Amino acid sequence: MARDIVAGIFCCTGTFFFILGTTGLLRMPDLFTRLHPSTKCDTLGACSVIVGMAVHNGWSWDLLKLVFIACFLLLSSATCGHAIGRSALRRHIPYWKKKEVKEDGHGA
Amino acid sequence: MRLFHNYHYAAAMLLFCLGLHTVIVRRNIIKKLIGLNIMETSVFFFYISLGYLDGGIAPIRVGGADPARMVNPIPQALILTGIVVAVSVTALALSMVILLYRQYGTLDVDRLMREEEPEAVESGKED
Amino acid sequence: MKRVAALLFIAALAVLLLYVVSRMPPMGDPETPTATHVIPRYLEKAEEETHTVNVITGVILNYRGYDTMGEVTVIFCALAAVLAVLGRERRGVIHGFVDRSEVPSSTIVRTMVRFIVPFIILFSVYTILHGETSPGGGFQGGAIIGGSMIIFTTIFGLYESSRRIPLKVRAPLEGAAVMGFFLVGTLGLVGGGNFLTYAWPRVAQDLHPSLVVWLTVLVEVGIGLGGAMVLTSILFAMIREEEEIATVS
Amino acid sequence: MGAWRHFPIFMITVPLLGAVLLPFLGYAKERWVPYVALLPLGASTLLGILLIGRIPSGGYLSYHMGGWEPPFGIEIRLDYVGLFLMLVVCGITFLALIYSRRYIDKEVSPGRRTAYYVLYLLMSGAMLGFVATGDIFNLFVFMEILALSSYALVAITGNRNAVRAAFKYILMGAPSSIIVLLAIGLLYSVTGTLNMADLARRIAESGYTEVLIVSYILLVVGFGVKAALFPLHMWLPDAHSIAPSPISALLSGLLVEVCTFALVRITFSVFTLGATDLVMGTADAVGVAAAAAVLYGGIMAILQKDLKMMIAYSTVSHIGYIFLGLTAFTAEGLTGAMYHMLDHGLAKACLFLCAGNFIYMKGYRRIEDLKGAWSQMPWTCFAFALASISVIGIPPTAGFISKWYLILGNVEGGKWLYAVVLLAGSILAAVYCFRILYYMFFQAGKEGAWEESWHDAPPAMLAPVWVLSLATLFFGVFSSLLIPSLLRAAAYLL
Repeated sequence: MARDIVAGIFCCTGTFFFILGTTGLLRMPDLFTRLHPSTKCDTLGACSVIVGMAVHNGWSWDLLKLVFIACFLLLSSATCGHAIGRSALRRHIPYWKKKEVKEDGHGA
Repeated sequence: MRLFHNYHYAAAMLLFCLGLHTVIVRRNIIKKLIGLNIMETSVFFFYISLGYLDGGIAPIRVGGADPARMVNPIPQALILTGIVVAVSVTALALSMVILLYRQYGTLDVDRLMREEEPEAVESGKED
Repeated sequence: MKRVAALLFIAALAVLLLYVVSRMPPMGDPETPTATHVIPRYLEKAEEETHTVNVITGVILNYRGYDTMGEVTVIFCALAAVLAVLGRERRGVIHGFVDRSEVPSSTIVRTMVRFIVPFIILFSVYTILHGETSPGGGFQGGAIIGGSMIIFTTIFGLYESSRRIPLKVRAPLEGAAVMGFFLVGTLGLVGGGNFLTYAWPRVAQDLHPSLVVWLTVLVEVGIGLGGAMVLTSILFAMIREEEEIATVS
Repeated sequence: MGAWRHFPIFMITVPLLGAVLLPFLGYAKERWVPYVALLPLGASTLLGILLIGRIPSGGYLSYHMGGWEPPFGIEIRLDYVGLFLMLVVCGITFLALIYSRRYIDKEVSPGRRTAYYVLYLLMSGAMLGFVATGDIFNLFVFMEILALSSYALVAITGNRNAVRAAFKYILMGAPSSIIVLLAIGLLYSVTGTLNMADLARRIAESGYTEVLIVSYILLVVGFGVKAALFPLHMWLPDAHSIAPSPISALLSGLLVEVCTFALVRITFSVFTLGATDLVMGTADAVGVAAAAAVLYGGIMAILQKDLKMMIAYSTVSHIGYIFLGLTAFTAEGLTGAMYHMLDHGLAKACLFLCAGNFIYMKGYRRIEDLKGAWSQMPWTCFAFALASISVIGIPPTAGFISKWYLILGNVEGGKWLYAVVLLAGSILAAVYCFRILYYMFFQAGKEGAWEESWHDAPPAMLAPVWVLSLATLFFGVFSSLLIPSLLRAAAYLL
């Protein structure tokens, strides 16, 4: 019972981060700021859900699979974010400035 | 109300209409292709939902699984074909987009189709 | 005006389709026509008739094998079509260099890709070979290999990846899937059955199950290899054009 | 239980296997590819001819793929009408392939020639499989091979107009495929089967009429795009006129017919027993569209300046003819539609190949440039005249027979208006065909446009053209060879 509650809390946290990440992706003004929430989505969100599932399952072979999934997820997500950010930086994709938005009159 | 019970199908149909709308209205050819893929995905979703069974299990006969509880395997087998077809059509369409962009320098479908329309006879004569 | 007309048309279509949905058999009900007509036989007899534990694989390769043969032909046709549109790379000509993009990818990315790609390929081999006992199969495995090639090519460039899978390896394997099907189909004929019969009627009974499983695996491997090579070739054809754009403009 | 039982499947798979093996030859000896590509099609034709007389009269040949009986496995179901169409497909693809070699060498760059032959064989095999299959999802699969190869073949020259026409074709064709897939899903959801014969049985006892209605309408729309029925024909003129001529001949002479035939099978052998009112209602709507197509296609063809464009619009008109025969719902109308598929296939293929001859020899595409063509290319001009006569429907040719039956069928079905429309379509056809013939034979060309001495296209390009045009004459004179059996088959379908 207690295990279910803990698993539920982890899963809810993960879902919360997913919602947050998606909102950020839609609402943030430029590439770099969008990159920030979307990578959080993968790392924090997905890993929390995986931890939740691990707690739910207890000790079994599935735990090993979950650990592997989490490892690959962390590695690939971080690398992806790094690659996108770096190439955007090198290509001189313009930063967002607060002033421009005020002139336009609307955000995103 | 059957419509709310069949909400999977309803969602698939709405997605289908959304995709068709994108294909018809958008002027960017890449976006048209995205609309095409949305249509395809909606149909795949529809098929897979057809195979759904309340409390069903995967149709893999391991450890004395009960055949009566297994979900319908046919839509899944069909959709594998559907996905392959969708991928093939998308690949061909994208390679044509590459060529079109190289030759016309635009992705706007209106400009693409309008350009040189009256001279089509003349320009055809050269080659 | 055109937009409004399109919107009205789509709205009418949506209403029509939703009306149809409301008239369709209830979802998930075990009494619907789909769940009662052909399926019970598949679910009950697939294991003894096709010797595959995964009923879906049994349906794909055995009951509806002809469909899958058509599907394999579709992939092959897609490759031929893409090459007809974009042209194929020539033998002995190197297209593109190590890294043509303005931003060479960083060490982190390179190391990570080097680390992860072998795992992906391992996973795809597992997916292909275990198609008849667990979820998976030739197409899925082939697509995974194709995906790993996309990752590898975006990071290391066309030169590196086409050195690893050169044209003379890819070209003969592209038709592997269709040829595998044709081979198995004709073997069925030789054994006295119809085209695409796996369980040959004339072969001794005790040899049967293992032979059928072997033929299934043969077809799966053919599909996997063929699919992977076709996807890789399509990718190369597209990327090559991309690089030509880069040099022209 | 002889070996001929397996002939239908080999008719389909041999061209497909040939397509897969052809690239190997392309690497080793590229010069041989055009000749070797003839082998699989020749084999298919031979197998098809050997099958004549094997099929029980009024019945069908059923081949169970993998030995699984029909509702469980896939069935190939071949009756005489199907075999007839398969033989037409084999014959025309074979002739157009003979024609291709010289023409393709001129128009397609060397790197793409092998791909051309591969796609050509895939397209022929797909058409054969499409006609023969008895499973509705298998129909979709073969339709996709057909569609993919035809998209690519339209674009194969790689020039900007060709790619644009092919892209237009994709933008119409791909959504129509998805619509067909959705319709098949709807059918499956209320019947639980994919086999056509089984579907007909299950539809008859199914209570879900609304779903069946909508799926039928979706199928008509989906196949209507592929068959270029009037309001959905926008892709056809561009694609058919810009593609290389042998491909135009295939697209116009076969692909459109084959897609119409799929609709025939769906209407008459799937939806026969259930939801009849609605099928009739939809057929009325289709009839109106078809009548509009006959007139619109004819008028647009008169207005064209480009020869191939004119022939393409004439195709739009003739698709209307075929559909008017189907919607009459009488044995005569159906027979007329079937016979029109044959003679339209032969005549249109012939016209496009003739246009190809003009393009190959002189590079002329405009109708005005044909003035005085007789002085240099008499053989091509005569073949063109013969095929035009068949298109108009003047007595000794097959076109007359089919139009006769079409009009007879519509009159018998009480559709007088459509009979008048068919006659009007023939008059329009006479206008656009005789104009060209007048230019060719009775007008002097511009100075230096044509050589004075006879200098016609090479024999390898003339022979297919002449075989096709003589075939229209043959099937016109000896129509009694086919008409009785077609009438019987049509009565059986109804």
